[in-house]
Amino acid sequence: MYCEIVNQPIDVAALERRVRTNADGAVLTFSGVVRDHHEGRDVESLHYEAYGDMALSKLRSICEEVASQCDVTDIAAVHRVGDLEIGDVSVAIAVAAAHRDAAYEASREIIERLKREVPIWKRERYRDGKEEWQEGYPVDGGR
Amino acid sequence: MYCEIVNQPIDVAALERRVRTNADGAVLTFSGVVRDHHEGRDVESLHYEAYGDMALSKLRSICEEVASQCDVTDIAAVHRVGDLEIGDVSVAIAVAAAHRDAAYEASREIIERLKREVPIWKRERYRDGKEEWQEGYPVDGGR
Amino acid sequence: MRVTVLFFAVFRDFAGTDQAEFELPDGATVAQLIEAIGDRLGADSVPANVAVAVNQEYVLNNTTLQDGDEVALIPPVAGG
Amino acid sequence: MRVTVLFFAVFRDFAGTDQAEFELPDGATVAQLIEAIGDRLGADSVPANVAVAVNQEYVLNNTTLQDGDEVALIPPVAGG
Repeated sequence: MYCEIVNQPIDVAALERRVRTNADGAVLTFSGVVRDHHEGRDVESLHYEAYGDMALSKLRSICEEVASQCDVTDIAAVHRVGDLEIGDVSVAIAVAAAHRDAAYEASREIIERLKREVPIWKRERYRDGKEEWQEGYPVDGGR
Repeated sequence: MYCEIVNQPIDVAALERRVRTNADGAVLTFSGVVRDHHEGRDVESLHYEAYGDMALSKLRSICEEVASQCDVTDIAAVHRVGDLEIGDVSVAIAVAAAHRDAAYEASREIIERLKREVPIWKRERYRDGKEEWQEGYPVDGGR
Repeated sequence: MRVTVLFFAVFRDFAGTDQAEFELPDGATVAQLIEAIGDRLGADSVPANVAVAVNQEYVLNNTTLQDGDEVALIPPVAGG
Repeated sequence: MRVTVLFFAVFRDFAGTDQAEFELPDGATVAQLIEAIGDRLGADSVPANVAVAVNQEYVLNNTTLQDGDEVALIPPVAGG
């Protein structure tokens, strides 16, 4: 298991190599990529901010829980923070499993939980010069 | 759209780069990898055989149909044939989409249909020296 | 009319060849061809779970064949 | 007792600071801290959809705080 919050480009192929073993029949890699549009507005760049230590421990606990629920052999999950350009990978999740069912299930569960639980925020800079914190998911079990 | 049947190693990262555009928020890459075991037997290597032209046209029509059903921007799908070793990638599918729902849905649909419709066969060589054609999925709409 | 039949994978092992020519009456169907294959190469060469492709498209048993068709016997597939 | 409160993202904009110290009576809960934050920094600094983490774990409103706790106000998250 490998989880990290980084402020450098993510090497997706390296993550894939990291999880793959000879016992795996399926490797699934999800990359979240900075899009040039969001809800009809032209996006120029993004800034991601994390509550660093908590973001990492939360990401790790999500991956551990998913690994215990799904029949996977390994997981690597990395989220990038700081300033990102269009086309940059903001998050990558690589899952290896003997069978593809488990790989798809685990990959999907990790990205869904990451988006709802990991304390990371996104500030969008639009082509018209404005900036805004993107509306996110209120965390359950809070106030 | 890029579909190919090849007899050389598949470069998964290249497929991913091929499909990704600035309009995509999600890129999903599935790799099928030769496993060292199958139904309790130790596998040493594999041989894949294809009905070449038909395999390619069937793969392409599956990808086109899935692209028309799911909201994806691009798909690349490659199957390797010939002799493969443990750990080799036998099939890779890269899907790019604005949103992750469509990427997961399309990726899954393509691999499921590929396994049930594309005329490719697998001969397993076991560590005990025996060889066998792996039992596959009878194609619907046949006899 | 004359059609070419292709055998793949385990079917090639059953048939002992990867290709054979068959002479059929005009208007013959896939089902009739299958029978002719069984007669010449043995019933094992056309198991119940065979699918058939004509000119690289899957077809049903009642499809009528044309002179020069490429007919493939497709064993259960195992790609991926 | 004394706790440190961290403000992130849009909450930092609301509060005008990324960190503040609060003095609370022993046995104070998260709910009481939230009230104290609102009193000092304005109700906008603690919107209804805030989640709270104490020492980097999400907690409920009725959680009792300890001296030295690191309390983070967590706006709706938007990773991925």
